[in-house]
Amino acid sequence: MKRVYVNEEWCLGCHLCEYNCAFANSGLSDMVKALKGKIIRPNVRIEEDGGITYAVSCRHCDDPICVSSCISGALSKNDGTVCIDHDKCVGCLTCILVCPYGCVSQNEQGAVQKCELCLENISGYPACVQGCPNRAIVYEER
Amino acid sequence: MKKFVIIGNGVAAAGCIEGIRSADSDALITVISEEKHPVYCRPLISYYLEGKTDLERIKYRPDSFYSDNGAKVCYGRKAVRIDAEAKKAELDDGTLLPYDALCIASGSSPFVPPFDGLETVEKKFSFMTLDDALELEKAVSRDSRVLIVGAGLIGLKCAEGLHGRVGNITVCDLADRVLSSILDGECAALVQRRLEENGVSFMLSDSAVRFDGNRAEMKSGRTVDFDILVLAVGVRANISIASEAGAECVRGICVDTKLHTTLPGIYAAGDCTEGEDISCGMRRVLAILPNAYMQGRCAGICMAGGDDTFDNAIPMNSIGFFGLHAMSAGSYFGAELGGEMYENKEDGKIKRLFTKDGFLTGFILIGDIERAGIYTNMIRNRIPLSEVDFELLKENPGLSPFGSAYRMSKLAN
Amino acid sequence: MKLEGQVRIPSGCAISAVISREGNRMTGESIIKSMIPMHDRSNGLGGGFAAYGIYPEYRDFYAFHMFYDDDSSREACERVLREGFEIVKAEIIPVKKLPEITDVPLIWRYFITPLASVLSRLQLDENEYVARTVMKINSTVSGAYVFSSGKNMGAFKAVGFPEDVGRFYRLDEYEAYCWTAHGRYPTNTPGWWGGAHPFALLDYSIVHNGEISSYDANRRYIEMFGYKCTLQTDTEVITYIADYLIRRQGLTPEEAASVIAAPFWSTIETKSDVMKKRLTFLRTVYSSLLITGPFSIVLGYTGGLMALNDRLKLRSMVVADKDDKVFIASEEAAIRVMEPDAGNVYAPTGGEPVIVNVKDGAY
Amino acid sequence: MSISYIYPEFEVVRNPSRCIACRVCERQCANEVHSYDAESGLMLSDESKCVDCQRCVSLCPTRALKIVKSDCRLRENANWSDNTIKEIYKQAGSGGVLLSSMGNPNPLPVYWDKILINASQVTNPPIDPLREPMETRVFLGSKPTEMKRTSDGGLDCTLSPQLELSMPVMFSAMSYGSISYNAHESLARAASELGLYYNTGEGGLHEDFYCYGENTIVQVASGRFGVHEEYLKAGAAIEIKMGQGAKPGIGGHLPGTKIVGDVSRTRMIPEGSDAISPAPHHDIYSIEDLRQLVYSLKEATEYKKPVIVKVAAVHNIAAIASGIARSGADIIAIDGFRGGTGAAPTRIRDNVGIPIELALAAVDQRLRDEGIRGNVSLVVGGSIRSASDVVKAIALGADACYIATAAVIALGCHLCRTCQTGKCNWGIATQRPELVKRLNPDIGSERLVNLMTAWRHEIMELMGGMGINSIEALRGNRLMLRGVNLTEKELEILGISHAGE
Repeated sequence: MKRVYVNEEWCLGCHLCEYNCAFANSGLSDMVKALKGKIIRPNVRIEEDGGITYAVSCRHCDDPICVSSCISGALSKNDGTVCIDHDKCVGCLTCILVCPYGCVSQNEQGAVQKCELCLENISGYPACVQGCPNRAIVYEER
Repeated sequence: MKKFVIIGNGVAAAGCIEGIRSADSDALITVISEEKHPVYCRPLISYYLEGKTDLERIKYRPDSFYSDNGAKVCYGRKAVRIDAEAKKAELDDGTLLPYDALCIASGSSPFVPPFDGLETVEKKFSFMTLDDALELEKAVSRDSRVLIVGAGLIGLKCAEGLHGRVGNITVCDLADRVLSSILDGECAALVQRRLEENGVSFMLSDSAVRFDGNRAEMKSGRTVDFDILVLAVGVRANISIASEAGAECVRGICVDTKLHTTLPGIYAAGDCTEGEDISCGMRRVLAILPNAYMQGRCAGICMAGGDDTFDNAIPMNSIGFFGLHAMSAGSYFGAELGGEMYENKEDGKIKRLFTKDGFLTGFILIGDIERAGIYTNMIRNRIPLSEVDFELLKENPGLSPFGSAYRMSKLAN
Repeated sequence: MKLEGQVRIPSGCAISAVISREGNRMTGESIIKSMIPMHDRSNGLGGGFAAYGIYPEYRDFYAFHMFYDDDSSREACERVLREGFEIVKAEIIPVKKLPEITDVPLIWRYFITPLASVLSRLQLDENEYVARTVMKINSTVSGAYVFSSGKNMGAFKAVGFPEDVGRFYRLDEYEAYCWTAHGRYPTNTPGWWGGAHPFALLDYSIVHNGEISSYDANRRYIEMFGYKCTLQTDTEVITYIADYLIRRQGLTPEEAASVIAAPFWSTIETKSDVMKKRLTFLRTVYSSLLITGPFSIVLGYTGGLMALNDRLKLRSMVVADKDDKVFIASEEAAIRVMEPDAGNVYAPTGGEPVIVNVKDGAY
Repeated sequence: MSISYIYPEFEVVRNPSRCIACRVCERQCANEVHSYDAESGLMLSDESKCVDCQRCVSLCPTRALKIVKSDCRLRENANWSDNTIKEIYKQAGSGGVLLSSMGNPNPLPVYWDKILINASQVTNPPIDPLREPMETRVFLGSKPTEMKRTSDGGLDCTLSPQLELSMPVMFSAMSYGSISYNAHESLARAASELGLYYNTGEGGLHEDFYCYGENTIVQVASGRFGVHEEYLKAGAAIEIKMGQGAKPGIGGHLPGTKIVGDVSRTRMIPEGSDAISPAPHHDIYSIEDLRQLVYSLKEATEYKKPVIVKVAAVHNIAAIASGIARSGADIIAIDGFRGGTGAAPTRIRDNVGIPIELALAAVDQRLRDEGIRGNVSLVVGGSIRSASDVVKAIALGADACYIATAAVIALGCHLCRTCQTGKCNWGIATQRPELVKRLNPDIGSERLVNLMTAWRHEIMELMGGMGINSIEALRGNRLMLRGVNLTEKELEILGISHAGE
């Protein structure tokens, strides 16, 4: 199963993944229109540890505790991807309470958002991976 | 072909079905559902009232769930007796269901104290089931005065659900604060304030003692006039069928880490059980959803002969009122019990982290709940504080405090 | 208009050859006729033949065939020859006057042998000395051109269609155990006899159909070893390559073929270790003598011939035999004229040399 | 504060309607051109620090940035150009020798661009490389002039050591120190995957890269940095660097600031000490000394490695090459005056040496005239920019080409020509860890492999067009070239005819 992996050795801390993610999930076709003047809410975040930076996004766990914990059945794992049915999510945030990576967050509407590997959005391929200038985030079998 | 019977049709039952199917693809599964609805999650009923979900979206699983999993559901039926010797469950219509393994997922029921004059109240409701919510919905009107007895999770969520649909809402509770089981005073005050800002009235350290028609007499002597009474005092695990069959029960049905009861072939999962809370080491009824599902699934796997263990239950709650989120998990030990607390308060937000004996044992977050799961995970998985940079972690839940090896194992493998 | 040697002129061609494995002598009649069905492969601007075993009575002497513009160039050339050779016979090559063959130069034949004193002074073997003399005459004696210089063999060529050239030289009166023939389709009209084919040096003669794309790489390499490519033709450079590889480097014809039309590296990979090593060695050491571009050639030498196609077989060439005779031509029709009953007709694959040797003692 | 005589050379043009203030430009600029003003929420720039490396431009996700040449010019003067005047300002201010990087940027003739390649029509068919084999394999090394037979009459197939190349291109010398660890790893891995060679340059070989030894040429330069027995034995060939096209006649100087950590260890000199390569090798003052060094190195490596002698293209290059061809060297590498460098005095870089095209033509012809072309292989470098440059070089007579500038461009270099500052934003010519990591060798090696694969395809297309299906039939095949806009003399030196002839 392909997954998004992080090669922190190559992460430049440029934060482009965050912007590419926010853009890909904005539903808009122009990045400027999507992001200009906005506070972005990406599903991938750069964390820093000393001089080292790395991107963190949903691991799409084998046994995702967010799915087990979801009270509405909005979260499910399909073909290896933990997805959200935004119609069903009521915004109880139990998933945020349980995700060991801190990879689910609240969206502007009060429900949650998380990385869905861009499978359904304009990018169609993880935008963080596609836009990473140094292959610090990759989408591959390991 | 093995036969499995599941008593109950809640989230634990759904987990149980999925657990069985992950280990046994052709066993016969029978589900005894007292409620006439396919599985839904009870906490959603307040969101139903609020309009955030509806009868369609409230379904926990797709309509094809039972047929996809080859489970037969007996709707409106109740299991009345289990013959553990003969391995048979008897239904209220006399049907005898033989089983190879059985799972009791009977959940809990509202606990209603014996109020004087309660019988004189015309419109009184519990707030547990979807049917409760549907009836309540029918009963309320724009100018209804609602009295909710109980300022716990159920009572407050009911209040939020009814907000905007009724004239006024009063919540009373004997405790001195809201959500007394999970929040301390300061945190509770924040939540209470948010509710009050939205028009909910509180009568705390006070409660109804007697009812007379549409009037409640309070312990303090005050009276409250209401049109609708919601009783949300507490819940109790449904253990009778288990205890009558001879299973050991205390406040809930006693189960081990395989969700096995003390009777052969009989498992139990969900709100009706009690097991160890690893955040404090005590046996408790942990009537929360994540546990219900995970227990159900573990029970299902074990019933079908697979191997699974559920041994890291902790209490945890995520609850929000009018946009203010409160999260809590684990246990809080005061200094007198050797506990320590880290606190960070700012402008309508509170973060409290509780540690004891080198472990994070619990936390309360009000307002800023971002990445709370990183703390939860530390409690559930008993990650020693010595292995993390707790100073960093206190400020900023992230992966950095766990060090590079941990991070690499999670992100690069 | 620039002549051959001043400019490089590509051309298309017809070739034909016959050899008797038993060394039986054949007149030129049959080879002349073989060129007739391939008339359209030539355009009248060059035709020629090489014949082996035609001068048995002078077999120990180099037979120089010469074109002269006039008597003064002949005299200049003969002066050069006399400096280093004993001339045992000098004569005009007999020809038949034909309306189709015009602008005939002076055509002479000499049977000569190098003076032993000269050879020992220069410390050269006689072949090397003869080859150098040919280079010298062709590059320095104005109006003189040596177009054949081997022993007991001769090249005959002219501007014209090959069948006319054959009659012009009265080749039906010569008897050879091996004949090669060439008809030329050059892409301009230089009208110079020396530019016709075969090209010959010592007893090596080449008839060639094609235009090699490696020409300048080959030329610039071979010129390091004293050859002077005065004509700028493929045939000339191929002849020098053959002379260099076989006479001077001592390679066998097969080995020479592995240089000229070296197998692809991918083919070499499939060979046995010994072969692989050998072929890799030849390709590496003589890499500049690899010939690319389309060609089919017949290399004549004393006692045999080798026919070879380029590696991709970009030019037609068929082989057939009957009894002691082996036939090679651009088209099967040419073979059928020589021998209607020829069998085993096949087209050798690219780079596969066809080597036919006359049995020992029969030439 | 003194007057700044020099107005910034570039302008940072930021399109405010496109900038989303993501601050990538700020984070990626080691020169600190960009900054974020939290108060206004706007990005600011200080163009005086900009070197036009285009890193920010490349990474800006909304293409809100461009760097343009400032149009603030000094008064026009055909004799005293802007650049000339500014150089005087700089020197008047500093009193120092001007330093530059990469190759000579001046508009001197590029002969490659005045040479055109032939193609087959009618009389000879072009060959389709998609349908027919097309061979680009090359063996570099000395070739015997006499074939020998063994006692049983077979061929004696012994050859002096050869380098086998899958195509006639190699990555030329760039030292570890002048370029980064990751740049070296990229080159090493690409060479290994491609069946080609890269060159350590004069900074030694990092221990991590010994595993790529089969595809490594180890260099011995006048500073002898990092040279020891294992080093010599680790490579597939040894190159003696006598000179470099960008700076013929002078040595090298890698400042102590770049001699850190592994660089110091690999060079075997103390951290922080300047690495100075003298102008001459102090044991080579004439051609016979070179011969001694060639044979010393051969002795040290048991005659298993071909020895390359690299020289800069200078006026009497043909005679020099002839001398080297008789020195025991197996390969001569000639570096033309446009060759790149990590740092060179500007005056030297821009005024010394001759074009590689003329040097190659002269050397190849000279070696042939002397009948010793087979003694050595000829490798040329100094601004080989494309597959067609390679094809032209081979047709002029080279066995293979050396590329370095093209290789670093593939790695991301934007030719801003400020390598000497050590602040390469592309992670190539720097030793700063946070910059070095910008070049992921996975990407770097892949891009080099791509570049070479593309060139190989193009070389094959060009060869096929000429009706040539093996690279050796192109070597020295000058008939395949024609000149345009060249004088009789230039044509004569190049040994080619004018187009139309």
